[in-house]
Amino acid sequence: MELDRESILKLFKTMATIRHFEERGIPETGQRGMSASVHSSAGQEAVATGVCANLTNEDYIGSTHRGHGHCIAKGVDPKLMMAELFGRATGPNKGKGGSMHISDMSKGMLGTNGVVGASIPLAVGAALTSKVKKLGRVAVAFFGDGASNQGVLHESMNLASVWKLPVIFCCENNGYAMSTPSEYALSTAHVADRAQGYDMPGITVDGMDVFAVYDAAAQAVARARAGDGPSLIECQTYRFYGHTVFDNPLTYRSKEEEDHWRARDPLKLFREAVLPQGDITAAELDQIEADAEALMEEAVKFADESPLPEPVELYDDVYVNYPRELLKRGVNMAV
Amino acid sequence: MELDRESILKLFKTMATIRHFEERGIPETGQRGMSASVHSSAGQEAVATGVCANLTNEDYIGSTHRGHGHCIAKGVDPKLMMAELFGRATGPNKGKGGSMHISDMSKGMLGTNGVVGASIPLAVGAALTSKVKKLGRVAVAFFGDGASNQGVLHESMNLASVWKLPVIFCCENNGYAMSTPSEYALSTAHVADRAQGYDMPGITVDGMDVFAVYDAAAQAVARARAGDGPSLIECQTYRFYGHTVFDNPLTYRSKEEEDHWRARDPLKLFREAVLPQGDITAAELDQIEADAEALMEEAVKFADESPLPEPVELYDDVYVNYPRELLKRGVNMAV
Amino acid sequence: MTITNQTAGQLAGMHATGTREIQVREAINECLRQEMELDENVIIMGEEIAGGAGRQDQGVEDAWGGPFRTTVGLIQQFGKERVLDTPLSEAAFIGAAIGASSTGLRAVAELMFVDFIGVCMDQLVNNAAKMRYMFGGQVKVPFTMMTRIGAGFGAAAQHSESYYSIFSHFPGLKGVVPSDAYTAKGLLAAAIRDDDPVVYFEHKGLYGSVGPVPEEPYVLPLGKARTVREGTDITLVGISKMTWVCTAAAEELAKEGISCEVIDLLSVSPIDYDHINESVLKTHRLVVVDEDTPICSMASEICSRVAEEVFDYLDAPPSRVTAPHTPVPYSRAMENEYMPNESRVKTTVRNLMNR
Amino acid sequence: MTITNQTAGQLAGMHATGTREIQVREAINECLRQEMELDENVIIMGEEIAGGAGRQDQGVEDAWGGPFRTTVGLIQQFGKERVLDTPLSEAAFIGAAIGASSTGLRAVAELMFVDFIGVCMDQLVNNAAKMRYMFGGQVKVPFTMMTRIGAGFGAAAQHSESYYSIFSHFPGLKGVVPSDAYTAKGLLAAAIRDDDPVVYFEHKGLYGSVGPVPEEPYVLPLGKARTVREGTDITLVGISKMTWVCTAAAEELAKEGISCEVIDLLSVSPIDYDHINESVLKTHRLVVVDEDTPICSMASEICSRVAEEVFDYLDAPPSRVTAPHTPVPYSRAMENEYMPNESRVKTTVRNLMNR
Ligand SMILES: Cc1ncc(C[n+]2csc(CCOP(=O)(O)OP(=O)(O)O)c2C)c(N)n1
Ligand SMILES: Cc1ncc(C[n+]2csc(CCOP(=O)(O)OP(=O)(O)O)c2C)c(N)n1
Ligand SMILES: [Mg+2]
Ligand SMILES: [Mg+2]
Repeated sequence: MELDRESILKLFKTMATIRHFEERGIPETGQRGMSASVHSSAGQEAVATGVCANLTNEDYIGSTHRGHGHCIAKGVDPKLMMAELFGRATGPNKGKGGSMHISDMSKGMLGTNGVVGASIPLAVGAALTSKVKKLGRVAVAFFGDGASNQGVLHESMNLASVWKLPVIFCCENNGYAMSTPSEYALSTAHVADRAQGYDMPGITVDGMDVFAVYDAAAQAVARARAGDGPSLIECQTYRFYGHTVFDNPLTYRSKEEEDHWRARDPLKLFREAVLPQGDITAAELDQIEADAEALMEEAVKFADESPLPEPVELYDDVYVNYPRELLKRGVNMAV
Repeated sequence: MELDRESILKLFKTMATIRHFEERGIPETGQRGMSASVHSSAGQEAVATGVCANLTNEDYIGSTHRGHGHCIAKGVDPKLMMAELFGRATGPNKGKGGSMHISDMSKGMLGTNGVVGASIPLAVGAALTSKVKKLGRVAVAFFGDGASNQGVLHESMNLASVWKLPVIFCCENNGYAMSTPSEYALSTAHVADRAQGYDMPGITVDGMDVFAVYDAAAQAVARARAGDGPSLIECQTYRFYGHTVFDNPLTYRSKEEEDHWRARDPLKLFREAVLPQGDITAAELDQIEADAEALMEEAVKFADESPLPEPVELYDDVYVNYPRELLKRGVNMAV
Repeated sequence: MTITNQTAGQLAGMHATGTREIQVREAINECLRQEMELDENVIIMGEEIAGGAGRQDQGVEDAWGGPFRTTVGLIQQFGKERVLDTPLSEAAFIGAAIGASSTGLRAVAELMFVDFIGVCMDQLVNNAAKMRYMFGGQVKVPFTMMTRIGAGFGAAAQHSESYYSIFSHFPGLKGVVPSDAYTAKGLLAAAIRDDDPVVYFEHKGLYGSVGPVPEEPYVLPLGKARTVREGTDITLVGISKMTWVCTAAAEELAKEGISCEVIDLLSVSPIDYDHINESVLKTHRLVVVDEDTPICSMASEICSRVAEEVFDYLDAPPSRVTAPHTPVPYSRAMENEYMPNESRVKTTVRNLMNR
Repeated sequence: MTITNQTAGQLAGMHATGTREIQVREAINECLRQEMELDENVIIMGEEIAGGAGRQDQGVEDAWGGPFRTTVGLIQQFGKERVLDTPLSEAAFIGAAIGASSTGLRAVAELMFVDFIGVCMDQLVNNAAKMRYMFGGQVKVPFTMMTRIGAGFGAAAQHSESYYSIFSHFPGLKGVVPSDAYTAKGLLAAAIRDDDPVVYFEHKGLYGSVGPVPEEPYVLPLGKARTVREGTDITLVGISKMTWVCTAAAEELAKEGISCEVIDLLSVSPIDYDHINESVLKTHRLVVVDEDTPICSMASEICSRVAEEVFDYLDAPPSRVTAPHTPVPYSRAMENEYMPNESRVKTTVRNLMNR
């Protein structure tokens, strides 16, 4: 790791922004009655942050249902994201997508995705674009431990390997798929062990340590950019809250386990790693956190003040050019 | 391997029956205009034979589009199979299935299958039945090298491992999926290497050597019956003919390669392994082959003399009890 | 006539004794418990079916017991061999349930939301639906797939669909769409006991709906619709939750002097064409209210059959109130207009009456 | 009037110059070649797309060039980066083609037979069809999926289906069903150049069919049907190969004095309702001839729309000639009766004329 001071502070800023987005945005979304399918990535900030710090604006990522962190780390504006969660017309998806579909093509963000595993081949396809058009871009497919057991991952890893595509498969192993522990559902101790069956490097890293994630991703990205093909990175991490706001995680995991992981909070680990070196001060980090908090205040305000979409907009963007009339032909709509 | 003389002869008989079924049955089917989707397993006889020799009538197998050998090895009557290929009412599937769907539930034969990989979870399910009902049965899922890249295999191996099911995953790696070489499409040198990612034993064996296959399967079956869970066996084999009768394999593979494998014909290897031991004579084996040939004569005759299904039978067996009228309601059928 | 859950139950032939008011969620749970008690070949599997409760030995106290708590308590009663949490691998476990059902078990598998059918549809379409046919009748596949439909929760385009029509399209499958606690229990029992593969569609918006349900096990017939409100001017066919949109509209239209007959479809395969035709013979008008999108839909199917089979009796075009041909939007501002509602039904009925 | 391929071409507005008689198979191949020449962003992938020819360096001489030789020669001309053989992994490569199409390429992917859609449908339905919508219009997905339909070859229940209706059901997808060499080329070009995902359905029974095709590239409009035979008594709508079953029946019915108008649907999404309605306004009768099974089908959809939209002009029930609600049987003895044929169409038409 040869990160400069500014880059190091940026890592913290990204993590703090994600944390505050989740801590503030999710309850606020709930209060506005839109929390049906919103998943907090609090606890997992180091993964999105460490990986995306290796990417440029032109690189691509495919994300999951738990994707706010990926969005923020890839540069999507949290204010716009908040508007999207609130169902406002100013969201990047104009209120059509919500938490599980936030996307920003201008940032190479190919969407959070509500179907587990479904975004993986999209990232592979983006990597194919890069290869065919010789763009030098890489793509990252984020997915969970639960997603590791979806067939499409297996197919995608094989395909990416056969075609030597510049793609990084990044598993966020947070120990659970809903209430199902990865120890139960995964027939291998480490998802990374499966990499070998696809002739690609596989590594398991501490997903609470943003520097460890950064380093692993740096290697994989370098390999991809060099045209040497895909890699698999498994990040061991933890979600601090339930699967959504509707479940109580203590019905399926222990307080001790939660405490253990809370003690390894990535923001805390960051402070513990960085402050002793003397280069960066606690006050600086506190300020970054305060700024992140303030940004969320702004974001909530922006979202609340943004207009809702017009009901008739529901007919737009199904196809590129298409008359609204045909989409409602004969179904007796009111708008 | 501690096989007795009778069992050894039985292995040869099964292989010879498969070979002659393919050599005779496929052209005959073609002459009757029904060859659209018939796949010869000639060359691969040792796999079906060696594996199924470890199974009882109660055990289950799930098979592929190239499944005549599996059927015969599992005890399905070749005469009935021929009738099925000819589209006759006397086929085990009453002419409704044809080559790609031959099944015989009385023999635990859960069907050849036209969708690559699709029968794999069926075998897993049969193994589940055995486990839940404590029947002591095992199930074998046959699949090709092409099928190795289907997502459902990955999911099924993981599931079987998690549930410790008595199932054997048997890959017949014949080097090609249609014209696509496994070297191109598979990102691993040996399919068996992937076993490790599912916490199960994986072994690659010479699929032209029926004794090698038998031994590997014996171990896997013993493990399954003991309740220790699934195994993966990769058999390296070769199909002597094209994918179907419509392709010329020399457009995608070399004569030298074909010659190499022809020299390793499983029936020939059998003779070379067994005859020097003196216990079994060439004449005996010749007789077995002659009997198999004669059986096919009979089978063709039986099939030709069998009635075709009545057209109206097309309405039967969609559901368990269902009036034909409802299935053709309002669609203006002639029968 | 106002339709209460009570009268809906009566119309469907409610049992007299041992009947309590319970939620749809509870009715489903009770049915599963009873069917598992009655037949040891019944097993159930899916993601979160046991949930945390599968690990009581590890000190886990309570459990999800299904993402919507429909399977709560089953693992305690029937154990891990019959109540199986699965990895997130629908193609494998739904395929395995089909394989198990064709070899002696009666497996129930849950697909968490019908929106995800695309990851496992091959198993349903090419195995479950066709095995018996391709095998020439050698096998029965008494498999039940439970899944969820329905919009209205701000869950956007991948968690809100009502894809029953595509299942109805495939020969070999059956499908049911219960609309209240009574039908939820009776049709689930029917699905499980039936020897063919049946898809059971639960509407997310009905779980909390309370209605009278007999304690003892009972079976409602597959392939039968029911009339939940009688009328003479127009026939409204509702599917799942849309039945109650129809009855609510009917009630208000009654005040305007329009008498609507409301049919609760209950089964999307087989479809009870006769029941619908009979009503149209009386009313001469039809509106199908379907939460799904319109093209090649259940609404198309019913309208086309009525148009063909009772053509001479129709006084107005067979019509539909459905979602438009668009995915489900996230923002409530749009989603509220997307779903069929009372007001759209009323307007449509009025227009048809005034032609 | 006898319909030849020539007149069919003329009816569709045939180009005057540079026209030769070629097979559907060749028309497809020519179109792919031209579109790849015109736009370097067009790539094509699938199982056996190159086939053996992908390994010429290994001394392999000839090639499959697609299981039905529709992609022959492409790899020689465009190389391995644009003509990609894939592993047997439809979910991954179709998903990748969608991902590629949303990031600057115009990817064409082949699903060998439509029967296999269940292994990869999620990518089509939840990504290709919905991305633009869910993303609020931020992305275009100019993706083409080529696939095959059609029974009649003794290929049984998993290799003979004609599942276009389920694709039509999903908002966000488009779909075309060419019926001859001319439409095969023009609609494929349209599909590839269109900025939305389009499914292109090739009928296995049409590959060898010869017809006039202009040499230069041309584009037929998506969403438009064409009239291939004019008539006054009844409208027959044919889909893909069924169009020619309709014209053959029409020719014979003409001898009996029944004048059939035959419409070639060409597009299953969007559906050209106006074109059909206009014909029915003239003929007052409709039969849809659809090779697919009947429930929630293209036939249901068209019959229901006509019943609704031109209700007052109908003199007979809108009817269908389709496959029955069963899987495709293997034995020719049954398969021959399974598919719609001339004689069934004629009987149906006669019955409707004599009501
Ligand atoms: C194909 C599919 N099956 C099931 C679901 C329901 N579901 C949503 S999230 C989830 C668990 C995902 O677990 P994991 O991949 O570990 O991600 P995490 O939630 O832990 O971030 C499930 C089962 C889904 N969205 N898609
Ligand atoms: C899901 C699916 N995709 C494609 C096909 C078309 N297809 C039939 S057999 C075959 C090749 C299978 O290769 P392999 O698994 O190695 O079996 P083999 O033919 O060599 O026995 C293909 C691509 C299919 N039947 N099913
Ligand atoms: Mg997880
Ligand atoms: Mg092979």
